[in-house]
Amino acid sequence: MIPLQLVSMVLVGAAGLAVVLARDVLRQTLVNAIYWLALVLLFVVFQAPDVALSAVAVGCGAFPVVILVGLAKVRARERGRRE
Amino acid sequence: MTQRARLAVFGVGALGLALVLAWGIAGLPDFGHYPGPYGMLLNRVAVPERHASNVVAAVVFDYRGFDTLGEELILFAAVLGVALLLRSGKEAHEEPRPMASEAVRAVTARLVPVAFLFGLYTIAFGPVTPGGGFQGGVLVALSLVLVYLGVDLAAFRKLTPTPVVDLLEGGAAAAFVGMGLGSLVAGMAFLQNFLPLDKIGTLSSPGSINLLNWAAGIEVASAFVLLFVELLNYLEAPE
Amino acid sequence: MTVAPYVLAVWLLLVGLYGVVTSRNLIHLTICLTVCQSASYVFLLAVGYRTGGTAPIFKGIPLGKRAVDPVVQALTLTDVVVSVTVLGLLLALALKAHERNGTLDPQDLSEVHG
Amino acid sequence: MAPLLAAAGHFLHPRVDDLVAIATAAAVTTVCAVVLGGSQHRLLVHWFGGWTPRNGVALGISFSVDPFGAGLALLAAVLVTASLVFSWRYFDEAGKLYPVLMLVFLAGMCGFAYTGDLFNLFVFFELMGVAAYALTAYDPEESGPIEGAFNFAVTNSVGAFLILFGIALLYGRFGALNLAQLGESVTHHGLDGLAVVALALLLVGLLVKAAAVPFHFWLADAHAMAPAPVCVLFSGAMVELGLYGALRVYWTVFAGAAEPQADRVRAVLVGLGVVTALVGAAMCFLQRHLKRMLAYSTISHAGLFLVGAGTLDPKATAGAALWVLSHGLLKGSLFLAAGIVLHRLGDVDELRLHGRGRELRAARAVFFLGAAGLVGLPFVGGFSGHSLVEEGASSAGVGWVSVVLVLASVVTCAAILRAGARVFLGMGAREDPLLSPEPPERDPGDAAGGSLALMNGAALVLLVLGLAVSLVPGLEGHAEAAAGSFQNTRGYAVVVLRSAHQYSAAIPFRLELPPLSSILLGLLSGAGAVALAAASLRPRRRRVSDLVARPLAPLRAAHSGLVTDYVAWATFGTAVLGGLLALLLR
Repeated sequence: MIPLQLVSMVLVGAAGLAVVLARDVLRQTLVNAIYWLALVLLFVVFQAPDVALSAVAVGCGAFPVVILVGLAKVRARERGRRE
Repeated sequence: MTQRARLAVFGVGALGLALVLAWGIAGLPDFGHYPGPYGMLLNRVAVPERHASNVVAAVVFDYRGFDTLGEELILFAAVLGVALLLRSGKEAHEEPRPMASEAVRAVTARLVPVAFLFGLYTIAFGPVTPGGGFQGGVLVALSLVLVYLGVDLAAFRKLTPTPVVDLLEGGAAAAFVGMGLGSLVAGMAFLQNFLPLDKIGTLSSPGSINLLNWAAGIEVASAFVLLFVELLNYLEAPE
Repeated sequence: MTVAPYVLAVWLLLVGLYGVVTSRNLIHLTICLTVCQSASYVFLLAVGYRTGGTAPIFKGIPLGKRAVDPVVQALTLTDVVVSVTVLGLLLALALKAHERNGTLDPQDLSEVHG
Repeated sequence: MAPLLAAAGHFLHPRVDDLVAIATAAAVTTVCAVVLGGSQHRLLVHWFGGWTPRNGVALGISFSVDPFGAGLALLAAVLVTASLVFSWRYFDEAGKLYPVLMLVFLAGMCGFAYTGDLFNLFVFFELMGVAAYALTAYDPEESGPIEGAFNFAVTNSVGAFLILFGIALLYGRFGALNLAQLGESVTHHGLDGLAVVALALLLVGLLVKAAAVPFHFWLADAHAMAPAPVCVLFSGAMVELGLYGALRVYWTVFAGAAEPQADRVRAVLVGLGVVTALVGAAMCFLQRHLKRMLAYSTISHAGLFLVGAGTLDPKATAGAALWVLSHGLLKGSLFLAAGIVLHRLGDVDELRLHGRGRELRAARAVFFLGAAGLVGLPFVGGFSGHSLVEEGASSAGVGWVSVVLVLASVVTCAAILRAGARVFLGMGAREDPLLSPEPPERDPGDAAGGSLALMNGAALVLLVLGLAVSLVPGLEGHAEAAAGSFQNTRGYAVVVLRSAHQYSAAIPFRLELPPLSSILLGLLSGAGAVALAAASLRPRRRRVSDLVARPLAPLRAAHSGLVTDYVAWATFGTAVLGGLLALLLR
């Protein structure tokens, strides 16, 4: 095993825990994007560029967009209810 | 259950599950010593037989192309499901957004085509280099969402008229199935290659892999666009 | 160290499950579920890895060179698509639940029971 | 080759009309019937992309269709057709998505039943799942269906992850995904720790779909909240497919290696089935919400099927298959009857509906005759399956399970009879503190739409088909032959990987009467169910209902509707099942 693999594995493990422990969803979305970046690194050192590319598109593109849109709606609604 | 009871049940379960999994993992070969034979055989035969230098693409679109068909159907069902859930009957009417500054618009206008083309490029060269229908399709859809971020929903929707995207999505998935049935009717196996193979490493080399790759790319891109449109419509809809 | 990637996969699965079980917010729960699913990507890619192997893309590489397993990569691609679709559906469900009940906390929703 | 048409043929454009959808479902039914006919004498194998195996190594994905798989696909297609007929013009404008989702769901079920590849099985598991989650939340303006769908989706996804871990374990060791090839490798290497753990993970993942305790919580939530025509598929086909998948994987991959320890595998599976059957029956009896009551009855029956197939005896497995067939049709007709009640009377609560269903003659007939078929009165419905399971179980040395079989059937049947008597005949007390209170439910359909004649017709056709299962001469012989090939691990591998042509044996036509003891047992169960139903209709004193309710209170409390609880229980159950298998098969 090469050191880079070990480093990326530690990163993924730590970031995964951080995602779960981030209880505020907005913060969690950000941490989740970082987690996916770590996964991308891991996929690259596991010699899986195809998977890495799709992880970039999904983890750092589609997921944040979808979740942030959902959160925006929730916040807008809560603001509307308070008024 | 109280939070404590739930954690207790889960804690015992997680500990047990960890032990069980550890016992299973102990039977695996050491990391880095994948014993084959499936992948090794494909690495040997895929390039000469399928003329696709990206063996992963050959697996996704030919050897295990049927999985990909199932995957396209999953995506299709999910988009239908989201449309079903978020339909509200109310038309989105956007709060007038402060007009995006000239600078933002200019950046958007330059960025969108570049990202869009990069997505298409990723699809096109999938059978040769890393990438392919799925990755490129998501990138294409994301490039179009930039229009929403940079300008507004109306522009995004104008760029992606729902009937057209619907048709593209349905058409691409139907084309995938149709190619399978076509080869069946022609007396071959479902999804069997029916095109001549070309020199390895060129765009036209791997025969029907290209067609399926593009069908998947269009399907994925339009499915994601529909997903984003549904979500954004829901976001902008009045309560 | 030769089992480290497998241990990582188990770790991610359990951590994700822990997040799901303790979650008080449906969107948070959904994201934790994708952490669980990412454990399966790591596991699949790990079992197909070969020390010193290149990516299974024979462009500018002689055929027959030691390469990692292409099949697990294809499986992982499918798996990624599945996780996006499930996330999309769960998020839409969470949004509707919030619309109906004004809360995302699963403990405040108890329409179904017994 | 026909099998793929079924899986592929139902892709349709969203803007499809009801009629086109029904025609497509009917066409798929025909194809499935042809496939079933073709699979009678040999395993049908089709290699996608034309990638036939080389030296026993599979390159591509195969459909490997045997009579059980083909039969389940046919059952699913029949139920989808009936549901689509039932919901003709039932849903409002936006309902155009409904038939398409139903067809995609059918594609998933057919593919799941036909496939011969482990990862492909997972793909179809997810396809079924995604379509089913969306269908559960068909009425997203109510909060019940949304939560039901959410719980369903999360629990099933956890099951899917466990399946993936099992697949990865097997793949990392044996480098194969085809069931037949995995079977050869596992048999060759013997049942070591990795194989046992993989078996446990795959079983758990698939049993989540099959609603075995403690992975069953999602089912009642999803069934109670999904529209009635969708429940028909969940109860009649999807749950049974989960069970089929679990046993298909066991018999093709692990059975060869596990043969010396078959007793212990049997103990685990039968034990799980018994617990599931009893928990389902107890919860069933406590419900006043008609669909939720039927859902728990499905859990109980799924447990009974698991008992039958888990004995690993060919006769009992054949019995379970016949029972699945009649149960699928009968339970389908019962859910449709509940749908008719909801559509015409706007409620599904047993107590509030007291006596209001007198006019609904068809639904009334379905309720009483369906209950008779489910409990297994002699020569109707599940009778033949029930008696085969009993015979097989005693020859496998677990004859005591027939007590459980009778008990669970009696209790679930009594619950259905009790509800039927209250709703359609106006019998019994108007209050019963024993039953779980439920919020009212709204009909998801268009109140003005729908055709009562078609609804009644669909329900009655399913009822008649389901009752007739025990009367078809020679069906038992076919089922036993099918069970024999279902359990033939080596034969399956040889046909799939080396395209050998063994496998077929002419099925002798024989007509034998079931033993007198099963006839008596059937009559006894029927009488018991009527007696129990009558007893539960009488106004009771507080003390008596407390006596029943108190021991069941913890069980009831466990069904909390909280998805976080469900995942905790699923983790716990996985650890228990995995640990048990590990300890026993070590």
